[in-house]
Amino acid sequence: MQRIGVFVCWCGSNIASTVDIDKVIKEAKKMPGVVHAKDYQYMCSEVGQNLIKDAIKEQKLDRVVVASCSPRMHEATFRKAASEAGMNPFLLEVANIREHCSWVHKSKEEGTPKAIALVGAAVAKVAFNTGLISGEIDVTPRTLVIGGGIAGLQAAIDIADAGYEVDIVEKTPSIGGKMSQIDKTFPTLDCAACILTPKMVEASSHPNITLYTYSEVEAVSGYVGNFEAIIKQKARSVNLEKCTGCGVCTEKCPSRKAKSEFNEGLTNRGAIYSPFAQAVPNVPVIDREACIKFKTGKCGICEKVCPSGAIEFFQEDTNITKKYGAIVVATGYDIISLDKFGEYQYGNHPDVITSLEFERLTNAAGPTAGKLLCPSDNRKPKKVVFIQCVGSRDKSSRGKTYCSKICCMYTAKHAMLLKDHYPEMEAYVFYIDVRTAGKNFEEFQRRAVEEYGVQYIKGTVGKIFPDGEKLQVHGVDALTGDTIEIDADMVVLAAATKAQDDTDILKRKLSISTDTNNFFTEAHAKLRPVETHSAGIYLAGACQGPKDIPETVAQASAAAAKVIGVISKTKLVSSPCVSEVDESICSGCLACIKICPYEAISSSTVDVKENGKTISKVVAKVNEALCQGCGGCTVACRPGAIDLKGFTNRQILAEVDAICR
Amino acid sequence: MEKITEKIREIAKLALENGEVEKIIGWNKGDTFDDSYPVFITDVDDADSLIWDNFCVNNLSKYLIQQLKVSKKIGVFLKGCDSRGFSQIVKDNRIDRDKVVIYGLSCPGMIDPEKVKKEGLHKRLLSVKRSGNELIFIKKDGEQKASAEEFEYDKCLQCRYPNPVVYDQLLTEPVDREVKTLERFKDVENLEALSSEERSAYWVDQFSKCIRCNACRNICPACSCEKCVFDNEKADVSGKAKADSEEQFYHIIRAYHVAGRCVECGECSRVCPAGIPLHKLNSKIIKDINELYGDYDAGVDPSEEAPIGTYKLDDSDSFTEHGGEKK
Amino acid sequence: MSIEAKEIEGINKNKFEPLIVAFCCNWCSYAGADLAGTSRLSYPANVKIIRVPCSCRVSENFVLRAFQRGADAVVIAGCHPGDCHYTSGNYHTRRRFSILMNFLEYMGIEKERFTVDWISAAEGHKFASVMNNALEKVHKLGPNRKLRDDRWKR
Amino acid sequence: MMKKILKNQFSQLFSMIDKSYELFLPIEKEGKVNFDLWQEGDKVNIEKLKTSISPKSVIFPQSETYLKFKRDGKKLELENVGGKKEDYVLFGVKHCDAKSFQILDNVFLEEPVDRLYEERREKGTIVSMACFNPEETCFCSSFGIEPETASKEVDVTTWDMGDSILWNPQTQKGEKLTEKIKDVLEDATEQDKSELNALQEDTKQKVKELPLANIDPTKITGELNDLFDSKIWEELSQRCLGCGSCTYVCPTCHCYDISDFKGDTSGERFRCWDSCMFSDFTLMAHGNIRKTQKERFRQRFMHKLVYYPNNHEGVYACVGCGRCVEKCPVHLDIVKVIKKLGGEK
Repeated sequence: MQRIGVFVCWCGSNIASTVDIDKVIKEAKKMPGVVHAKDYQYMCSEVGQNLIKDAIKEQKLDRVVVASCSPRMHEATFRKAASEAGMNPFLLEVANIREHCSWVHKSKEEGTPKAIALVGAAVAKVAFNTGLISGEIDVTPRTLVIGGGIAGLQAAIDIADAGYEVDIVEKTPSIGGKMSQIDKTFPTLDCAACILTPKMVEASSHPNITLYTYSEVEAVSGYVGNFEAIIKQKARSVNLEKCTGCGVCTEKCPSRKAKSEFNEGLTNRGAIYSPFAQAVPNVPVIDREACIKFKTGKCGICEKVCPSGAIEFFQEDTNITKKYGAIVVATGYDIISLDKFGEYQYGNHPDVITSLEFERLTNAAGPTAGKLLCPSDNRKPKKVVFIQCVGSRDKSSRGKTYCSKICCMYTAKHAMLLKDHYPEMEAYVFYIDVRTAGKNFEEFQRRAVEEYGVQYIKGTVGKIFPDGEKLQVHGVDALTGDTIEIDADMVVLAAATKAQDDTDILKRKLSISTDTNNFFTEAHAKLRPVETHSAGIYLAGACQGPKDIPETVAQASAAAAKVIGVISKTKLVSSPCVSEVDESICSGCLACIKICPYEAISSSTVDVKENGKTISKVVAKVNEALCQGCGGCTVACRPGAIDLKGFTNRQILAEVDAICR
Repeated sequence: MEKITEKIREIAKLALENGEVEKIIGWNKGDTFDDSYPVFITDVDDADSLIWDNFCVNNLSKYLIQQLKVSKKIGVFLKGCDSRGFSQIVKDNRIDRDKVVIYGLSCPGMIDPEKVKKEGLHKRLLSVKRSGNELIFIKKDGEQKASAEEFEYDKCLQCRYPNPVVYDQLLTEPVDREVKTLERFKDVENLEALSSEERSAYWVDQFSKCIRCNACRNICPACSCEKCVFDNEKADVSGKAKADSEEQFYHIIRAYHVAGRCVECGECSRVCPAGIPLHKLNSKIIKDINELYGDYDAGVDPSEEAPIGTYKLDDSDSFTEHGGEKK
Repeated sequence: MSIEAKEIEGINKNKFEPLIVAFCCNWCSYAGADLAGTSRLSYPANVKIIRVPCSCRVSENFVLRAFQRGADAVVIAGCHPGDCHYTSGNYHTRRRFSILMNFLEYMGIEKERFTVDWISAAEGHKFASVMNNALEKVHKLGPNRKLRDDRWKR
Repeated sequence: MMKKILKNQFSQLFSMIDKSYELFLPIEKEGKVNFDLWQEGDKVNIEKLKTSISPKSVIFPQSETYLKFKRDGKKLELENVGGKKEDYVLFGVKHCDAKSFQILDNVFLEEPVDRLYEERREKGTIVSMACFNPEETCFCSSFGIEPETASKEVDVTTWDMGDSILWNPQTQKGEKLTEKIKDVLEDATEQDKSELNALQEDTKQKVKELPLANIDPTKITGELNDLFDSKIWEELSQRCLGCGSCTYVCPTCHCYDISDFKGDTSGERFRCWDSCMFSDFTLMAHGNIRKTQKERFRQRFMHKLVYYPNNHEGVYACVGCGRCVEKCPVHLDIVKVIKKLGGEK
């Protein structure tokens, strides 16, 4: 028989006022296994804790129940006290008689019997508790950052500055991400390149940072502290070391059919190309789809003209396997395709463009060297119409229900820049609401209206009719109800942001979750905004939801801080409340494997004696470092071969029985 | 069926002779007309005792779990319903498909001895032959003909898979029989129509007949656990007492454990010595799964994801406003 | 049956003290219950909470056991779908107990005796109202005798 | 002196017995007939030859609580319960089942006497009913049972004559019961007796013609060890599912398990049927002494056909009722064992 001690806390009057403490003590003493019961005003206090410690020693208690506030409040406190008294901390249970009893019930008539029942349940449970020992996990002090945009760069630099190795994996040939395509940034209007390029250079030159551009994460296994990732380096066909980035090859390349991703397809690029002038690394890649050499075997001009013999057609994709202690996901966002928005004529008329294309058209390094010209005939537009919420806040299937968040501000920016460069131009903005929450944002947008005379129209555009070189924009002013017709030269669509299309694939590789809009889900919307549910994997930037640059950078640094918190430890302590398999009962049906969200269960073959013969049988095996202790597998297991330490079937059944007295 | 019997014997001999398999699992004939029982053959000479007749109702696939622990390769004869059981056992990872050679038998429907007895035809009955939809009862004192339909097991009249869904060799012409699928859930709907008091009364009566012999569990191809939770004292749910609550617990949990895995072979009801219509439990769960998560037939397509142990983000449920309605 | 009927008659409503066993997941619903406490929202003392790491830890065995031992209603509460601390646990809960709830109803246990709901850590009010509703329903139905083990004395 | 009761007076008969006894009758529910406590309005079926479960369940219930305990603080109170306090009549027992009672007596009434069983036997008045229509699965004759004659083991033996039954008390208990129901009794005539003789002759013939009539347990001879090591056990047991249907429908199986129902402050100790076919039968701290189904299977039949006869003047622990023949899910029954063990190929 156990020697259980029960300790009832008054919590001042918080508990004592609606629970008859003496009665609880009296009843507790009758409970099976209870040899000692005491009460005190504040169990969590030094004195209270000592009360428990002393009793454990003097009364030779082997199990303890503390009836007090929620275990979410002080379980840790009391378990620590217990272990200081030489008892395994997991032999202590807390009965929640404050939040779940005294605070929700008005009278002692109600509160006392319930408190007794809750104590009874805890006593019944603790009788089946066993001492548990936390495991220790080694930590690899290296971090994998997936995505080389501003979010990834910021996180990487912060971690690297703290003295830890970081690998950045970037899908495209250069780091920089969306921000590199942007011309100016709100609300200060400083040029994106001017603030981004230094960070790109810093990342590439930082002794602790390794760049894997034109690369993708192939597979990830392992768990916090001990991830193992396979990185696929796509064949660049150009030797990173030898190439000097002189750019002759890109000029001489005869193939000009491929659209420039960087310029949003407004211009073409060579088959061998470097995405943009400040690309890091400044080493071109060969787009094998477009390359004549690869398609026909002929050509090979680049190879001839390259002064440093860096062209290597023979290159193949290579896989690199490395260990990491933590992972930052910073894969950014994309914008939705507009082919379902026929009424705006995007794709039918070259002068209907997206905001990102507009960025390129106004960018000095862009196709028009910064001069705003209509793509159709390179004439200077007189009237430009901006349409916001194209697909944002749109309940229909073609759009997104959420607000893309950045459009209001960049549209204001676009309109303002336009009026700034070309005061004679007319700028109209159709909007549903203007949302300018953010430091200096409202002021910024007001300037666009008041100083620059940008005309904001609350309303929607019904249809756009191409009319010679003009675009007839038909809309409605929601305030006056008047229909509005504008003969625009250019229409700029603020297309909704969306999660990257390959989010699903990455999500499965990392076994983390996404929300209904396919953005990655944070562990807690308010209190754990940069963590995922998988320990050691963190989120930065727009891959978690639409964000502007300041927010992205902030979250990136936050993620970095979380990462440093992990990899700065030499060992991690893992919770001992994990599943364990009774191999003698396990049938090896492996139903548990399908349930486990952490891939913590695998199958293993063991030799068992059955009727004298030794036969090998398949059983489930739990990786205690991966298991997070949700217990889903225990229910999936029909014969009850898997049980969850700390919440075993017997413990819970004992609680049920005790409560049903 | 006599022809098939011949075929069965040849195949068994051949497979044993050329060492393709170590063992053959089939059926033998006993003394009484309905006594067709499972047999395990390793010796070529014994192959001639194998038979295929109207009473080969036993599903032989579950024996593979034990037998394959000692044998490397086994040949087995499977009917349509048996083959679904087989696939489920494979899906449950209890046996290795590659260690089994399946000889498929399309099933015209098995004959229910109880129905024969009800008609009093069992007296002095020697054997029952079948030609098409006609049964010939051969008795000590002459023959008697009758329509097969009247004597087939109810479960066979409901059968939707008379032909094996998996096999290495099919020994018969596939049979096609029109199936009254409309009536598939008739029993369930009748019960659903009752008030909860009536339903409760019905099941209390049924379960109180239970003698806890475990025949339903041990015959069930979905009950393939090495050690059942009710034999696992550590699980703390077993109780052998003849008490209503114990029987209810046993049958509810058993039905729930085979949820999404029951292959509708109806053996549980057939073997119950107390005559509890256990299939009505499984049918209900199958009906609900189909309605909530889309039609699913266990043991038909092994690649198909089982409805329990998986989920969809937009699953409907039974407890919220929109509950029950399919999305 | 008849005995059952008599017992129910015998109990006069205000004497009937229902017992409700509530399984709450540690991360959302149990915290929700804590919040209900901190916000001093009252719900009846008939509700007794058992803490589980995740609603997917609740086995059908626990539910039946509660009814066997005299619970008049059982509540399972977990994080809202999509918010599971363990990413997918409550999706399994949703399927498992959709099936079990219908099945128990088929066994003749009134649907009202078995509640599954999603209560976040921020929904103290919802927690209280869910529990109050559960109790209200049970009061309408009277004590549960189905699945009850006569040998168990409450 | 042989009496007779007209069937149209059965209801009076039953309510008459019911006045001074508990009355157990073969009652039909959902097409299954089983012995149960009779209540007005129950559908009594005395034609049915084999009840699904044998009447053993009346004298040896499947589950019986015999000890109750209550804990108050650290005090423990114990109370003996179970057994049988009321007189009862068990009506319509076929001769095979009647014989099975004797076989159980040999086990439970020998020292140490089983209190619970003894009480039930003492309180019970057994009324048998001869059978004139043996079924294809019957082989009681193999154990010297004559289904048509007067069963020796019972208090009253009766015969179903169609619209009446003949009633013949054989013991004091029987006379006592007969006294209580004399109002519905009349004396059997000579004609009744000759009709009875005719039926009996006819039945003898039927029994000879039964498919299993030639089953002969006495062919099981030879050294106990040889029988124990016989290869038939391996061969037969392979297809045994390890369920308990045979043992639970069997009128002579009598193994039971003892366990506690643990309440919180109160609980009870009960015994309930157990089956030597179950993997957890005789499970002990060190494991199970009969690890394989082969060993369990062998145990059951060695017990019925070898051990029991060795201990009880050659009486077999089988009465040839054939329930196992009907109920075994895989047709693995004692008949096949008797043949094989008896040396039949």
